Amino acid sequence: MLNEIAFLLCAALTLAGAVAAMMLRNLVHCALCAAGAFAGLAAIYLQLDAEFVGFAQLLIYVGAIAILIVFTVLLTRGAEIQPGAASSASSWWKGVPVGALVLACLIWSIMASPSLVRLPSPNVHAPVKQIGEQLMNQFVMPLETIGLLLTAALLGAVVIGLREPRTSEPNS
Amino acid sequence: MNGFGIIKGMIETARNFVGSYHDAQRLTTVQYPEQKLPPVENARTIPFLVFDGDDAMAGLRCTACVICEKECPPQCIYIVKDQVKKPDYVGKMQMQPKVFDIDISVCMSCGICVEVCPFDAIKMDQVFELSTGDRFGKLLLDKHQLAKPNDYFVKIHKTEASEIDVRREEDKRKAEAAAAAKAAAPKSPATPGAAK
Amino acid sequence: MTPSLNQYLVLSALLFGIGLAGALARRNAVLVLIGLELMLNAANLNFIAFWRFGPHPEKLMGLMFVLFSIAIAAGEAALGLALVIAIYRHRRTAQVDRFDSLKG
Amino acid sequence: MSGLDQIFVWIGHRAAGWFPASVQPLVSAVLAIAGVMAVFGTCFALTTLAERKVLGRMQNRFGPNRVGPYGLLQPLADAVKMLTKEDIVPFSADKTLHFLAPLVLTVPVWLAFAVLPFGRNMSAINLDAGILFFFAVGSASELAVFMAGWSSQNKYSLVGAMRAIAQMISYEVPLVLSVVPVLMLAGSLELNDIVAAQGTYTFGGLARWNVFTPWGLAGLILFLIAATAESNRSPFDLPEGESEIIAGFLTEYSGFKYALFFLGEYLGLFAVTGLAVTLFLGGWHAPFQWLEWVPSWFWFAAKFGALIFLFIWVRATLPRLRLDQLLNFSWRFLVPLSLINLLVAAAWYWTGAWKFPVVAPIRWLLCAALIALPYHWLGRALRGAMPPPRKYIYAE
Repeated sequence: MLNEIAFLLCAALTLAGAVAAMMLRNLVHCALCAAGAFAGLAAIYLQLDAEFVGFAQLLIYVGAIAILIVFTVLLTRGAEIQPGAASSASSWWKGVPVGALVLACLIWSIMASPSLVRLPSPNVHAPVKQIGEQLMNQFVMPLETIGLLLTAALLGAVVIGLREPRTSEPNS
Repeated sequence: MNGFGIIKGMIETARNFVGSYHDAQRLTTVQYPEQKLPPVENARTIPFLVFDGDDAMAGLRCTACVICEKECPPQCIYIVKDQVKKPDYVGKMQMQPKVFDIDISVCMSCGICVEVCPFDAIKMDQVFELSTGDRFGKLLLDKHQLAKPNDYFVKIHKTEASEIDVRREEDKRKAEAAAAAKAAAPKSPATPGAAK
Repeated sequence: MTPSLNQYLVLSALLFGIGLAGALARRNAVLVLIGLELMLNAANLNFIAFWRFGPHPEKLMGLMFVLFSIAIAAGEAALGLALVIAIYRHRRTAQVDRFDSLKG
Repeated sequence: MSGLDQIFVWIGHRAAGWFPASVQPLVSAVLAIAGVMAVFGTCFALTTLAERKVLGRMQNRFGPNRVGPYGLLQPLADAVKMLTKEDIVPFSADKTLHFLAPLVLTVPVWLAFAVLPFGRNMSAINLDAGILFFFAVGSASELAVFMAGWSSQNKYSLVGAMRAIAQMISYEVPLVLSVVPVLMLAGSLELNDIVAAQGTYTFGGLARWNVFTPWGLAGLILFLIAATAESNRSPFDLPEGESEIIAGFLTEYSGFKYALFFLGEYLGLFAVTGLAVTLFLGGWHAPFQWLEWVPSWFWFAAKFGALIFLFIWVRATLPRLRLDQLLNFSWRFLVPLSLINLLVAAAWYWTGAWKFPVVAPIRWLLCAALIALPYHWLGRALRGAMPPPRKYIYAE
């Protein structure tokens, strides 16, 4: 019962955050609501006994990605409500039906599948030590790849973000 | 070596920290309401009116010449002349102020009134605890509040006051001598001016 | 009673739907990225839920997937946002429907 | 020994014992929370006072000594002043975010205390991934600072918030990286395990704390520098540099909300200090074996107090950095050095297997050289990267 209530609270927080992040007009509000949604998801991970992933989610999504988004919003002057913002409401007809359609498909298949009504296996425990050992044995290849990927992403982001030196442009 | 400067700085602050507990030389702070530093002779805050003798209003040196009122840059002095004259220290009849007010919330302590006063009647004070709860009434000082005896002036500005006193003594003596000579010279009939 | 697998999956589907709708409907590039992140998170939630309710939770497969996916999401966000900023410098806008020509 | 040592644990058990068994976990959790909040709340009050007094003494002043004997009631006076002030919200401010920001800063910081072991058997919860939890809840403070700065609709607030975020992101990296060697050598993310790993004594009964190893010493210094920056303290107090941007992101805050920010910043400092004690200074262990009879929580408190004093001392000594110096210092000096420190920790681990006479000093010196040389070179490179000293034309 307590678990159920906790789940509903976290789910409500997540969904409310997600909806707000997609609907609000002020981009900073959107970014902060998205951070709220990410935090709600972290709580749900914790409830699912995935401590490590929950904390990692909090650390990376709330601590890093939300901040990055906020920074970008400020750097692109997105916080100001543009005059064209009203017209963006007119593009809801593109997004919402597609989203609703996909959602309906997913929900239908989830509900239709009888094998999914199952209870969790008892006493699941994911000790950090075991995660670490797995990362170093079975998943060492993906781990190295991720390391390489992140380094490449870091360098790429720096290169893209670098302001190119002002060269004299003849036609501008 | 990198970081060595930081360590040197930290040793310095640590020396202050320890030193301030056993070395009274380091703690130069004066615990104000209980302890006060003796004021320096040249310190000045607001003007006051000097008087001679015991009666403040009778001995006021001010002659209501309104030079200070005219010269005061922020115009904080307000003077009304009295009709009744009174003799000054050499016995000459002089005007006297009926009203002499200084708005010390406006006064900027420049001391120009002191510079221009030909009678050494207005001098700079050293009082500084002037705060009051009444912004409009209590900061407008009248001549009764401004009048302070010459002894006080001597106490706070010793050099200047003694110089002035010497000068005034001399003036007085000269005036007396002149009066005596005047009284002595024409032995004959009446000299109404000297009798007075 | 504890929540069942279905509930987690429905939550995840809702999140995915919201993210998809938002990413398609909103025109600001940053919001599109937030929508993408929400969809990614929905997938992560599925992984965790299936790991927790699956027959072999001690193998930590789902957890590993999510860990890697979070790492990739971080890289993706950094790169995506760097791109948004770079484009903003050229076009002075962050609206995706204005990024319609290849020529800078 | 164990009587006084475990007195708080015992009190907690007895108090929880009065309740029915079904709610006992809840009661003991509430008791732990109440204990932590009471102790660190008091600690906050005392630190604000101590900071002002110590700063005063270091500048040859008295510091506050008016309220109560020796100024001891000053925090009370401050609290009364803070709480009775008018709570001003700017007209154009984003009211919701302006209200939420102090809460978002303060609440997660309290959570961080949950995993710190304050004494033997004295941590509120034993989390498997304790360190990760600590850093995860700490990451919310950046968002809070941003919310405060942006919602105030004041350019000083916004500049302060941007500076704060740039600084926090830059220094979070060395902060976490300097912790990693400890985790590597202890083989656990759980703080109690890390304390236990430092619990043995070597020759002469000297404790085997991490700070007595080359990588531990370097790690502690790196950690403390990064922690100073993370908690926005001088000399890294650019976000609140009052001579430049008024009070940074705090400009538009007053009264209770300002007090909450103040509380949050100090609690953040306490949490990080507690973590430094736990990771590098042996947690609640005594420095010498013959001092083991002193209660464990006393040792924690003593080390904690010493580090807080160190922070105040540094604040009294060093002037504020410039923003480019700040970021260069992090990315060009602290981050590479903490990465090299990882290698040093690995070297320390592998040389632990060496077997020949007088191995201990050789091993120590080797590892110390491994970290000292990069320190020297990086420092010189950093100095080279800085603009040369300013030349004054007229003043000389």
